[in-house]
Amino acid sequence: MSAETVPPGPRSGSPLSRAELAARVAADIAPGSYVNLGIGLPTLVADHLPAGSGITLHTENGLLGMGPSPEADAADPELINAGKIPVTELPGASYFHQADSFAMMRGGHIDVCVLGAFQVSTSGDLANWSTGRPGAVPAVGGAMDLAVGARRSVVMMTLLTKDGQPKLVEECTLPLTGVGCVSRIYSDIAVIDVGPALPGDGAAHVVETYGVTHGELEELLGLRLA
Amino acid sequence: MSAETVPPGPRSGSPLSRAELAARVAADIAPGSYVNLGIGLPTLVADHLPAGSGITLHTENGLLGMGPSPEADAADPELINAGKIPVTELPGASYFHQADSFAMMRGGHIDVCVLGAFQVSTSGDLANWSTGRPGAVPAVGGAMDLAVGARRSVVMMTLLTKDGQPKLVEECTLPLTGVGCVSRIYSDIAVIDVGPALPGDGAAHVVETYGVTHGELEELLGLRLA
Amino acid sequence: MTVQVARTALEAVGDVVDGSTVMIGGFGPAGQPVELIEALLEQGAAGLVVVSNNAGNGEDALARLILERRVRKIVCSFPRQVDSWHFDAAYRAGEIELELVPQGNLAERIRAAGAGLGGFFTPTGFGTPLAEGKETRVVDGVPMVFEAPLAADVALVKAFRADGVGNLVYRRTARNFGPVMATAARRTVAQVREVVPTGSIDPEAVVTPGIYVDAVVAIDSVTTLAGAPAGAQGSAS
Amino acid sequence: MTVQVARTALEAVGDVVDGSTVMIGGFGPAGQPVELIEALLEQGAAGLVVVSNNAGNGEDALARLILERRVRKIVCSFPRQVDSWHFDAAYRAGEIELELVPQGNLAERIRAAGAGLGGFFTPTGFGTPLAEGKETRVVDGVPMVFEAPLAADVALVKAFRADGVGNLVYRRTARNFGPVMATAARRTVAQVREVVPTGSIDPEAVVTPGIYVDAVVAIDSVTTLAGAPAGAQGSAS
Repeated sequence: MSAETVPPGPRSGSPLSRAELAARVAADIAPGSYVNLGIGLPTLVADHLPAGSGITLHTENGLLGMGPSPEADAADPELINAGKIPVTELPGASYFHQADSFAMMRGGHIDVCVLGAFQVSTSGDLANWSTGRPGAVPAVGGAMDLAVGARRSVVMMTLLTKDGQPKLVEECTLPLTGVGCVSRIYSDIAVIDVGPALPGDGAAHVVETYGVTHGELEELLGLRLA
Repeated sequence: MSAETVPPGPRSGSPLSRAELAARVAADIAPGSYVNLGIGLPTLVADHLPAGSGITLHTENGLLGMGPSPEADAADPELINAGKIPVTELPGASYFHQADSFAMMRGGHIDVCVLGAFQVSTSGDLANWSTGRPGAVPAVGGAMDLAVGARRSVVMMTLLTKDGQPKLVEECTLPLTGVGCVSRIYSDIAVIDVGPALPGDGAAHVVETYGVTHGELEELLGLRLA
Repeated sequence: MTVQVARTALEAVGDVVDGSTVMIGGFGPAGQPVELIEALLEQGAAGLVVVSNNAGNGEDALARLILERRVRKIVCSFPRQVDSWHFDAAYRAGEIELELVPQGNLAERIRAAGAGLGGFFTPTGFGTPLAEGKETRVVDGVPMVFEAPLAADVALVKAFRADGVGNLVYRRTARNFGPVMATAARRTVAQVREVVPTGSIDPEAVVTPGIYVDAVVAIDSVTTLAGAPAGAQGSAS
Repeated sequence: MTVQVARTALEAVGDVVDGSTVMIGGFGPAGQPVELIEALLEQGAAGLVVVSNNAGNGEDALARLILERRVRKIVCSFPRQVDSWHFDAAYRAGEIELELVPQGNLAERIRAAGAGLGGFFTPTGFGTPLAEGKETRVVDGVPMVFEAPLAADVALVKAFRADGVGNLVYRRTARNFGPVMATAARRTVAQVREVVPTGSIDPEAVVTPGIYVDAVVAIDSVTTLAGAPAGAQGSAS
């Protein structure tokens, strides 16, 4: 992977499909990593981790060494992931209770956590648990623990909402999940570095674009990008 | 056991031997209790717990369901008690690590803890870890956790030092192990209730005496006793 | 004290009084002590404070406890689910109070209560609406929030196997909240698939030592404790 | 990351640099990683801060590390023992600094570091000389002391068995500090009696998940990892 800035001029390729995006995220995960994949879109990453990479999946409901979904007739209601979907255990797996599982996350032992998001700010703030709509029933689960716990938390999302609103923003308007916790966004049209570790003036840094130019990206987001 | 005050007049019996004292402590432990016996004198209590009482011994180095010392040739250096003496495991035993073991103690799950002491105050303060001598190498181990952790902490000791100084005092002069944590003292010459739960004016309350009168006890200790 | 090996879930649940705080294990259906909650439904206690990761699914026992308005307040990390309609309705009607706690803070607060600790500082939730009004401090450069211990009167958990002194082992991801909840309640009740003779669980593999367990009941399974008739069934259903 | 299956204790201990904080498991001799400490002796690092329940017995490896003045400071609950003469001499000569910590606070501070917590309030030690100068508060009527997390650069622990991904199980009361220390160090090294093929430790019975372990070495025992020659020995002695 190249960390170089895409030049503002020529567009590169076309927007990534969900599968291509998942493969793009997977390509950045180092062999031997311990990884937690958030529910929803991030779970697709599991299908793109290369065999023999020694990557181990953690699910916060209490399993390290999670394997793929079983055949339907082999599903075990007591062997599920954080999305409550049946999974399997791989050789070398271990089970633990919730306090131990979240200690593992919060203590910085998980190398990479891939999360979905409603909004991410250029300073790495994350909003992914509440739409902020009045009357909505709130629920948070492990989102806040995941956001601040892993050594590296990255977000995987479409860069715009269905009605074209940017999800990468100067400042989040939705209720926060965590402050300054996201370091990179993987999206359908660009990979962008964000967060407190950015060099220079703190402008988000475009790593790659897909089907848009740097200038078009700035216009779509209404942000100056480095 | 009677909780009535011994009348100041007639003496009752003679001082207890170490074995009699251990039996006296054991007689007050309810069937089914979880018990931690401190190192030294309190370990003798184990020999006097009635068979079939369902009393379970905890040792803070990580075992619940501790049994008696093994035959010498069956000693296992990896199966020891807090005094680092080989012990055995009984059916129904469980092992756990130090954080879990001390959580068990601190969380009030141990019913009774029997401790040795250098000094106990009438308000239940305990001093049992440091002689306070200048130049002495300090060591505390689990003493402070045991003192405050159990539902009921009692002390087992001779009531006077070898040179005749009282160990039950108005206020401890040695470095404290815990504040207001001891509720009863079992000694060679008297059983005495102490601590913040005492009724009335807070005078220590004599439960039984052995070979001394109530008046003699007050004189030996230099304290007014109820 | 000695563990009670109950013959029915109702007997195991015992005298839960109105207004009790009840911890209920489980992450979704995995580890949910369904028969114990059903016994609680039957038993009648109301005005309960429930501590549980979720707030019921579909028509399950916890959802019915909420439907019957027996739960005054729920302390929970993830109440809203596609099928949490009974909770949703009660919440929107203002008939149930919700204390929303991040899942890791929920587990750690329960552990703190069981471990006799007075609370802890955690980075989780700092700067979010769930930390509003809470004490904060920076520890080694990381901003943290103070979280208080969370104890209960009763814990209802589901384990896989118990022995005669209450030692528990769990099964797969059904372990989840059971082990911490068992430590944090004045009375802990475990429903299990089987009760085996004391001495037949490996002491190295015990997850919940019997000291934390007050009653066990085998649900739809065989109790093989010495003295108990083979095939003895304990079930609320 | 992937666990290193080392052939010798010296290789497993790796590049411990001068001034490192080193956690050493064990309660007395039970669980003491003797061969790893011997490798540390051979390896040469000095100016160490050692975190350990005891401060060496007789002429054991930890005692010799102190005798050689390689330990600048020890964080410890019970340094003074009948045969802790090397520590006693160093301490009386003012050549080793001692931070005395009640045993339960030691274990919990280590756990807090491994769990990413910023410290906790505990009743243990309140009102005693070991709490002097520390922050206090009353929680639910109980006076408490604030204790900070305690982390390390390296943890040396002794377990019973490891598999190829570093999962550990312990043996009896030798478990003691190993599981918490393994979580609190940037590098954790475990000496074990045997390394078994991945998949042969029951996932329900794993005590230390491999995520916490960076290197394992079988001491005076057989490594049966697929690919390793049967009878391969790893030992510092």
